[in-house]
Amino acid sequence: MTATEIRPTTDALLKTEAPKKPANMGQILRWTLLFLGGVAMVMPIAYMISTSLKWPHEVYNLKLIPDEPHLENYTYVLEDGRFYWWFVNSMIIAVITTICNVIFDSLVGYTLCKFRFPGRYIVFIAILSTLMIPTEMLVIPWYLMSQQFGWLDTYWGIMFPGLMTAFGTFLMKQFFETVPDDFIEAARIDGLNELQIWWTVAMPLVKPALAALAIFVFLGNWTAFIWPLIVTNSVEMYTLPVGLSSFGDEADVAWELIMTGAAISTIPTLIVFLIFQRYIIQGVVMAGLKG
Amino acid sequence: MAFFNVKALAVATATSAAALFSTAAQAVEIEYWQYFFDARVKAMETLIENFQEANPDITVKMTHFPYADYRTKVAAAIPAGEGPDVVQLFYGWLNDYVAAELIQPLPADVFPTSQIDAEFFPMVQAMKDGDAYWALPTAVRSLALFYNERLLEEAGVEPPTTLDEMIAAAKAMTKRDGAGNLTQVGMTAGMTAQDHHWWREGLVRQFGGEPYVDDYQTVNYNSDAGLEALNFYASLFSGDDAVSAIGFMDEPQAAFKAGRAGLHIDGSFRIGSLNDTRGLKWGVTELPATADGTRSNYSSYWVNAITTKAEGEKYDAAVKFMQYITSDEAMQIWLDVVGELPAKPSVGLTDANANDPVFGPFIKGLAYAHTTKFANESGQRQLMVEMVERMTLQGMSAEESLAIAAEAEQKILDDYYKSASN
Amino acid sequence: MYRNLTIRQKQIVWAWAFLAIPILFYSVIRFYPTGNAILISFQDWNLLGDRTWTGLDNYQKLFADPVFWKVFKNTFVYLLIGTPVSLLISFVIAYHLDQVRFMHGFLRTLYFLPFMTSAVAMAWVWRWFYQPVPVGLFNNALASIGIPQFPFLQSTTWALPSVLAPAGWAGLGFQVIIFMAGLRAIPRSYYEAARIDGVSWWTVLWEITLPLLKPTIVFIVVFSSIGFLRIFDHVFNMTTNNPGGPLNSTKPLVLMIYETAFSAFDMGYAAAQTVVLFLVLLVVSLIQLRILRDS
Amino acid sequence: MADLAIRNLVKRYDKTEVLHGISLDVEDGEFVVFVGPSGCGKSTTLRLIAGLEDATSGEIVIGGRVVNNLEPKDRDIAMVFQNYAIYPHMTVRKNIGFGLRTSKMSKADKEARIDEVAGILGMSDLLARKPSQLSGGQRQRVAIGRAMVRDPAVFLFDEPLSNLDAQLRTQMRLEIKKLHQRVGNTIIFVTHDQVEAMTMADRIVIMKDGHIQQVGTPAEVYHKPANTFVARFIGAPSMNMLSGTVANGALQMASGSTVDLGVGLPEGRHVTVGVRPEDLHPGAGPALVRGPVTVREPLGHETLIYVGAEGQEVIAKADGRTPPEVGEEVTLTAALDTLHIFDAATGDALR
Repeated sequence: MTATEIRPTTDALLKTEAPKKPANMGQILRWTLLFLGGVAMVMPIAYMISTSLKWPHEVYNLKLIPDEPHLENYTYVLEDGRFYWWFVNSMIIAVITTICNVIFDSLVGYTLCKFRFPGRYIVFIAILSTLMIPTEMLVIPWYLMSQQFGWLDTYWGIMFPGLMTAFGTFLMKQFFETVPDDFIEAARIDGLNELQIWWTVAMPLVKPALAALAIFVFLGNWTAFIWPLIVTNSVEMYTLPVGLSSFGDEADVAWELIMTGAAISTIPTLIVFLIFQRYIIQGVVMAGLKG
Repeated sequence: MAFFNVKALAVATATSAAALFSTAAQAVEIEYWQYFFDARVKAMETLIENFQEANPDITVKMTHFPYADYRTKVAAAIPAGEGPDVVQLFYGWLNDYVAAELIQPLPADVFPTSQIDAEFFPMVQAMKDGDAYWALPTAVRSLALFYNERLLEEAGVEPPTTLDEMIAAAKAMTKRDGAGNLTQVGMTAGMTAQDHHWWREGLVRQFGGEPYVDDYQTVNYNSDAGLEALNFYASLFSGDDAVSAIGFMDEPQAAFKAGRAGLHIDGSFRIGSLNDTRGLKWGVTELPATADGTRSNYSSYWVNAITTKAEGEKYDAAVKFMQYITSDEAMQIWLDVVGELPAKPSVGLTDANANDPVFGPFIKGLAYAHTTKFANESGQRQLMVEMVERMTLQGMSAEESLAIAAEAEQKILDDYYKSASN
Repeated sequence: MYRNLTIRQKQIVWAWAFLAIPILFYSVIRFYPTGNAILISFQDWNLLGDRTWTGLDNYQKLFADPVFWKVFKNTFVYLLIGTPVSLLISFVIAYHLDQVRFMHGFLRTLYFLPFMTSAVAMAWVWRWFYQPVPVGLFNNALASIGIPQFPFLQSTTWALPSVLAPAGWAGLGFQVIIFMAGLRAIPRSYYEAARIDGVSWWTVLWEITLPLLKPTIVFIVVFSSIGFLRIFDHVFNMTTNNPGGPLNSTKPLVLMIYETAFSAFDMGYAAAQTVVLFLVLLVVSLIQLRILRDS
Repeated sequence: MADLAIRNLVKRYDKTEVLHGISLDVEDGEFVVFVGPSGCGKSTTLRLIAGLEDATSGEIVIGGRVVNNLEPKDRDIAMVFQNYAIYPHMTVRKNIGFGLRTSKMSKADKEARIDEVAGILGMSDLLARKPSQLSGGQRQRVAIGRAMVRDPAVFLFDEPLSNLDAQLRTQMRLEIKKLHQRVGNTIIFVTHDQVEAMTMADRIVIMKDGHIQQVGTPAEVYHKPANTFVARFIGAPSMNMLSGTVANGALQMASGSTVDLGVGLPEGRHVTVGVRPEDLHPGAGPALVRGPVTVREPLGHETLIYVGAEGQEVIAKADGRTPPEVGEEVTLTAALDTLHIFDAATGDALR
C-alpha cells in the first residue's frame, strides 16, 4: 500500500519459506542436481580466475587449481599501465552516468507521476517510445554528432547517450505511484517547494528503487561495449570492455594474459555483488515485478 | 583628446603584450597520428625526439589509435578540422583522401619528383600525381618464412627454400594425439593473417598467373594458375596428411609464438614481438620458390602525408617533419626498432642490411615483390577467408569457390572504381 | 509574477521546469538522431565526401544482398533459439530452486553470478573454451577421454549456438530470480486448495502455476528477446579475426551494421540496415504487446 | 487563530463540477466536522482550504485574508492526513520538526517547540524512534504533532482516524476533542463516519453531491434534519422512512392507520414519515406499521426487531427482557412529536 512496504514485500518473496519437507531421496536428488548445475554455471568464471594465476605452460591443462599459482600475469598486465586507465575510465563513466540516471530518471518519473499538467501524457508516451528505438540506430548519428561537436574520445562523448534512460524513467514512475500523495501534500503544507519535496520527501521513500536503478545503470555502463568502442580513439580513453577487446587481439592470444584482463574487468562487479547481494537481487525482483 | 591618446596607448600595450606572449610561446606544435603498434610508437618517439632536438622551435605531438579503428578515426577527425597535421595512411587509402581533399601534395621544391623517382623503391610511384608526390613512406614491408629452430632440429630438417621442401619440412614437424587431433602443426595457415597476401601476390604468380590486371581494377586469379595456387594452399590443411589446420590455436602467429608451429609466413613487422617471446628460438628465410626457382612476394607500406588542416607555420613545420621522417637516418632507425624495411634501396640494400640474418630475407624479397592496390582491404581479405571456408566447411570444390571469390571481389572493385570516378 | 499564479499554474511551471533538461536531452539525443538515421538511409555517404541523395538505392541494395538475408535469418535464429531455451531452463531451475531450503541462498548466488560479468570478458573466456586442441578446454576434455574434437566455432552449423550459449548463460540467473519472485507471488492457498482437491502435480503446474506466471513469462520473453535481437558483444569478441564468421554463420544484424558503418564507411547503407533493425524490433515488440494485452 | 469563511466555492475538474458554490462561516476556535458519503466533495473542500488545489471560483477567507492564491504554507494552516504522511525515513523528532523546516525560528526554539508538542501528546519518550517502531495510534499522534508544531490558525484533518481499528478510533477521537479544548484552534475535520461527526463537532456540515445539505450542531442535525438525506445519514441504525398521504388534515399511513398530528399540512400531499428506530416500539397508540417480526437482534438492555410490512422492513426497539417472538404480528407506534415529516417528492423537511 505504501512505499515503505515495498521492501518487506520483496524480502518476503526472497525468504526461503518453502514448506519444510523431510529430506527424502527426491529432495536430496533435487538439491544435488541444482548444486551441480550451479557449479557448472560458475565454471567459466572459475577457469578465468584460475587461468589468470597460471604459467603459460599450464594454461592448456584442465586443472582448476594451478600447480604454482602466482600473480605475475597481473603484474604484467597492470604494469603496462593501460588496464589501470581503463579501470579508472570505466569507473568514472559508470559512476557519473549512474548519478545522472538516478537524478534525472527519478525527477522525470516523479514529475510524470505526481504532477498534473497539460502535455503530461504526450511527454510520457514520447519518452516511453524511445524504448523502441534501438541504440544501434542512433550510433551513427551520435557518432556524427560527436564528431561535429568534438566529443569524440572524451568522457562526455562516451557518457552522453546514457545520461537518462526511458527504462529508468518508467521504473521510477512506477515506484512513485506507490508513494501516497498525502506525503507530498503534507510537505507542501509545511512550506517546502517542489524541488525540496522531491528531494527530501519523495526520494528517500523510494530508496530501494533508486538502489535497484543505480545497480542496473552501473552494471550496464560498466559492461557497455559497442558505443565506447566507436566513440573512443586513444587507448587512454578506452573503457575496460573496449580495452579488453583490443588487448585480446593484441596479446596474440596469450590466454593467461587475456584471462587476467578478463578477471580484472570482472572481479570488481563480482565483489560488488557479493557485498550488496541482497540489494541487487531485490532490484532484479522489483524490476521484474514492476517493469 | 587626451582620452584618445590613452586609448591608443592601451591598444599598443595590449598588442605588444600579445606579441610578446606569442614569441614566448613560439614553438609550433604539430600533431602526428599513426596506429598503435608498440614498436612503431617507440620508433616514432625516437624520431620525434631527434627531430625536436634539431628543430627546437617545433614540437610534435603523437597520437595513436588501435589498428582496427584507425581508419575511422582519421576519416572522422580530419573533416572535423580536428585531426593531425601529418598523418600516417595505408597506401591503399590514399585515393580516397586525395579525392576528399583531406591531404595536400608535398611541395615540389622540397620533394622534387625526379629525385624521389630515383631514390625510392619504384613501388612508391603510385603516390605520384603529375609533378607532385602526395605522400611518402618511411619504410616498406614484405613477407618471409619464419621457422622454429628447435622444431626443425627435432625433426632433422633444414629451413626450406622451395615449396616442396617446405611441405616436406612441415610434414616432418606435424604432430597428432591419439585421437588424431593436431597438437603441433608443421606450418600455420589462415587467410585472416598474412596468408591472403602470400596467396595473391606470391603463390598465384609463382604458379604462373597474374592475380589482377588493369592496374588492379580487374580480378584475374580465376585461372588455372589461380586454381593450382588455391589447391596448393588448401593441401596444407586438408586431407589426412595435413600439416596445418585453420584456426589452430585461434591465430597463426599465436601458434608460432607458442612454439606449436614449425613454419609461419608473416611480415617484417612481426620481428619485434617475436623477439620479446621468451624461450622461442626462431629464424627467418625468404619465401620458398617453386621448383624452377620462381619467386614472388608481397609488399605494402604506410605513407606519411600532410593534411589540409596544416596551414601557415604549421605547414612549414609539417614539411620539415616530413623531410626528416623520410630521411635516411629515420629509415635506419625505423628498421632497427620496428623491423620495417627502408623505402630507399640506398639505405635498405646496404651490405649490412641485406646480409642481416633477420632483415636480409625481407629485403631480398623486396626485389621481386608486388603491391596490391586494395579498394577495401578488409573486405577483400574477407573474401579470401570465405573462399577457404567454403572448401573446408562446406566441401565446395576449389574451382567453384575460387570463381565465387573472384566474382565477389570484382564487384567490390567495380563499386569502388565506379564511385571513385563519380 | 510567479506569486500571482494559481496553484495549478504553479504546478505546471514546476513540472515543465523539471522536465526542461530531460526533454532537451531526449530531443537531441534520441529523436533527432532517429530522424537523422532515417535520412541518412536515403543517402550515399562514405564519411569523407559529400552526401548524395539516392532514394531507395540503399534499401534495394540491401534486399538484393544475400549476406543481408543470411544475417537477417541469423538474427531470428538467435531470437528463436535463445528465448525459448533460456526461458525453459531458467523456469526449471527456478521451479526446483524455489522448493529447496538447504543452502538456498548459496545456490541462488551460483546461478546469479554470471549476470554480473562483462559480456566482453566472458566472450573471451568462452572463446578460449571452444578452441580446438591443444588449446581449448572443452576439446581438451573431450580428447582426454578419447572423443574426437568438436568444431565449436569452426563450423557453420555449430558456431551460432556456440556464440549464443554464453549470452544465454549470462542472462540465466536474472531470469531465474524473476521466475522465483513470480512463483513466490502466487498465494500458497491456491496450492493448498489443490492439494485438498487431490490434483496431480502436473495439473497444478499446468493449470495453476503457469497461468498465474503469465505476467512474469511475458516480461522475461520481452526482455530476453530484445536482448537476443540485439546481440553483438559476444559475437564480435568471439569472432574478432573473422567477424561474424565462419561464412557469416554467426553474424547478427548489429554486427553487419557496425561493419558497414565503421569498416566499409558506407554510412547510408548502414543506416538503411538500422532502419530495418528498428522495424524488426518494432514488429516484435508490437506482437509481444498484443500478447501482453491478451493476458 | 482565526475565523474562516467560504463564499460560493466552486470546483470543477474539466467538465465535471464537484462543488456547486458552497458557502460557510466558521468561527474562531470552532470545531467543524464535514461529513458525507464518499464523493460528496468534503475532501475537495478541505483541499481547497489547504491550498492543495485551486478553487474554480469563489473565495476562501482565513482570518480576514482572501487566501485563494496563497501557497499552503502562507495560509496559516496545518493538515493531518488519512495516511498520516509521516515519513518512514525520519525519526519521530524529525517528523514533528518537519513542519518547522521553513520557519525562521532558531534551532533551540524549534527543539523546544518539538519537545513541548511531544509533551502535550505524551510521546516525549518516542522522539528517537522511527515510524516503523510505532503503533497505529502513536503514528496518528505524530501526524497531529507535526501539524501542531506550527501552531496554525486552522487545523485541517482529512479522515485521520479511518486507518485505525474501532477501539483506537474511539480513543483517538476523544483525545482530539480534548486537544481542541486545550489548544482552542479552529479545526476543520473531514470524515465519512457520522458517529465521529456527532461526538466531536461543535457544528456539523453535511454534504452530498457537492452541496451542503445542512449545517448545525449535532443536536440540530439529529433532531431537526433538513431533509431525508440528512435524516438517514445521521444516526444508527438509520431512520425508518414510511410513506403516507395527507388527507383530511391527518396522515394516512400505508398501514391503513390514520395519524393526526394536529398541525396543518398541505392537503393531498404525498409525504415521507421518518421515525428513528429508538422512537418506534410495539405498543398501543397510532399504529404506524403492522407486520410480523422477521429478525431479532438482542443487544442486552434492549432488542432491535425487524418488522416486515408493505414490502419494506422497518427497525424498531423492543424491551430487552420480553421482546416479541419471530413471526409474531406486532403493531409499532411512536410518540407523535418524534415523527419527522418530509415532502415525498423533494425530500425536504415539512416539519
